[in-house]
Amino acid sequence: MEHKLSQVIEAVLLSASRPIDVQEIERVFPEDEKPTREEIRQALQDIEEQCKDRGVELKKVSSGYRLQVRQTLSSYVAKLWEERPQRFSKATLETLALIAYRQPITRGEIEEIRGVTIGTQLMRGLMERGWVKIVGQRDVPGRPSLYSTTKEFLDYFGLQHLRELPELPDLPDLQSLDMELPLEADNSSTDKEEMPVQSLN
Amino acid sequence: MEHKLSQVIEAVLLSASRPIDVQEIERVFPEDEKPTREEIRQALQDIEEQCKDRGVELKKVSSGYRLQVRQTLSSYVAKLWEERPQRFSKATLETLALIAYRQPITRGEIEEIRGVTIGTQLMRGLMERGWVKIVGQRDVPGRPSLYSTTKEFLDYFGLQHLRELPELPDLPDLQSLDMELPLEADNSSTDKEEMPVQSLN
Amino acid sequence: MVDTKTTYSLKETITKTPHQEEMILATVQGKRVTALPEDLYVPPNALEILLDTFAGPLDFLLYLIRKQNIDILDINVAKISEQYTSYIDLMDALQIELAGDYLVMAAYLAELKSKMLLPRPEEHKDEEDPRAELIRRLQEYQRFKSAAEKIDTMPRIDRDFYAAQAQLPEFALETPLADVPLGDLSFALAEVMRRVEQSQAHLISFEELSTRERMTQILERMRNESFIEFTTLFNKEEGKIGVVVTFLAILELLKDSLIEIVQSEEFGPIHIKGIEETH
Repeated sequence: MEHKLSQVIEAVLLSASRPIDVQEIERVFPEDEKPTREEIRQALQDIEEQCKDRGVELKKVSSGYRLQVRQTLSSYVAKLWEERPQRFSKATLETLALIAYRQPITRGEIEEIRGVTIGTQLMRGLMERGWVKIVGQRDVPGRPSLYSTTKEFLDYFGLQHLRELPELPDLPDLQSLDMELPLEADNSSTDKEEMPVQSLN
Repeated sequence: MEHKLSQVIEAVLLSASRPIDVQEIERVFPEDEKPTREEIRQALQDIEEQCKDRGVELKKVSSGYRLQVRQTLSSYVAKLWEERPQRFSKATLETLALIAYRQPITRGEIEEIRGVTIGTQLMRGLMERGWVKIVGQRDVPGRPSLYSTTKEFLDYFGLQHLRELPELPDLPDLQSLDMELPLEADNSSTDKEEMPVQSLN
Repeated sequence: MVDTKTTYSLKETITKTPHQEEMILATVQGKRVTALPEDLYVPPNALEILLDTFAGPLDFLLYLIRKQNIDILDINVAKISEQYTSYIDLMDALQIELAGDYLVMAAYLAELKSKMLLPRPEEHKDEEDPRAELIRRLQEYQRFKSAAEKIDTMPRIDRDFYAAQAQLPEFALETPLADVPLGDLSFALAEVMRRVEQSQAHLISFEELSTRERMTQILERMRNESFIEFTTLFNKEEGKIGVVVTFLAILELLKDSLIEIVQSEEFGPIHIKGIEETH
């Protein structure tokens, strides 16, 4: 193997948005270079050691390992979010709405309905805000995460239950709303021109 | 300061869902412990150095610095990645190319070169992704919007400047017309005109 | 020459209609077309694919030119125009819906062709070759087509490289983030649903939302307890409706393969558990 085991594991941990367990780490390696569980555990220990001097630390939680920003650094991180009161884009709102009304739902399913791909950043933004969380993984290849809304989401909107969300208006009424949307001005467009989520299956 | 500067910066970079620039790093520090820009740059260099042995690397992109998984480790990470890689239609890519190389440009100008009407959905998709924005209106009748690419567009491709984009090919000369056959690599000597379907996937 | 095999199978497809020796495929310029033009015989679905494959008429023209293996500057407008038009007619005959852009190009080519056919008066001999504009357009388009292809192969995030992110520490925000009125949220969804054609489920009822909420609650609980006794999922205080909602939620989760229901012995307690990963 051209890379050190600990490098691969660090890469895996820092690219996943959830805790990763030893079996999952094992699976990222092709057959002919699979490390033993013992080697993986050793590499995890090495990472823990290396982190001593860094801004993150290795944490073991119930569903696996994750690299986490040191709690003692939280005040700096918080500043980063304070500085930028982010307004939610239309894309974010639509995604949030789909999660609220269709939970639990995978990113792929959201993309399918919206017909537009969703950036990782968008999902992360919703999670950072505490409105959306991962509640599980769908048992299909790739094990996509299932997203749901949180209590904080309901709190924010002053709701006790999801069923208190407004019922969706009927379709006909919505046609008339087109006029108000500046981007909707041109309805002559063909659907072909949308940035398609190409079906890969 | 109880933490090393490089620790704080690493924490900030790993907790943001976007690239972070030097000014933003500066701002996360309270007044009484603000480092100088020079110190921040030095710390960034330290981080870059430390990363040599790690699974991530520091990249400077258009809107700031980003820690990203070493590209040589992508194959491992891809196995874990739950999302389908995004694919873009020819229409989207051509439109994007025109905006990137000819900005600021109007929709009409894009349509003229592409020979195709551009759907609202396509432009909306590009803007929603944050890759394209309206930067003004051309001062002609109808005042059409002028589109340009954004920093996020460059970030997405890991670039710092527009000039890092591949060079726009010259007007093709006769012999070297590189017309990639969309349907198949046609090596047959016959002049048959039928459109091969078999090779389409 | 035409590949006879292809032609044969094509004919089969087209003339499937019984008792019809010669099917009229199309009426082109007053002439009834009963056989497809030999030099462009294409399986019908290839034409549908064609429209998805090419980014537009210029892309398609470039393809035709390349097929002829000729120089773009040496383009025979009459020939290319005829070929292009034949395709268009064919698609029309096969009732393949064609984008207007392709028709506009057909008209443009026809105009060009007629200009080429007309003898140019002596005094206009110095004028530009009528083909020049088309060639320029094709060349210009070709540049950006190549650029688009290059952009497509450029390394990009989430495909060729990945941003590194760590779990956030806990922190309280002092300044609240931007406000989102509830109306915006439902408006946003309504907007999505409007875009989803043929979606019968655009009206989401309160009952459905209760069930979905309960599904989320069960999934959450299963993050901590991987094995839950069935009866503990129900809460008497919620009354009959609560029981029904919980039961529906369990059925939904089961349907989505998100949980399993297990019973270790006959008449023994029923448990639900998360789907185990298969290693």
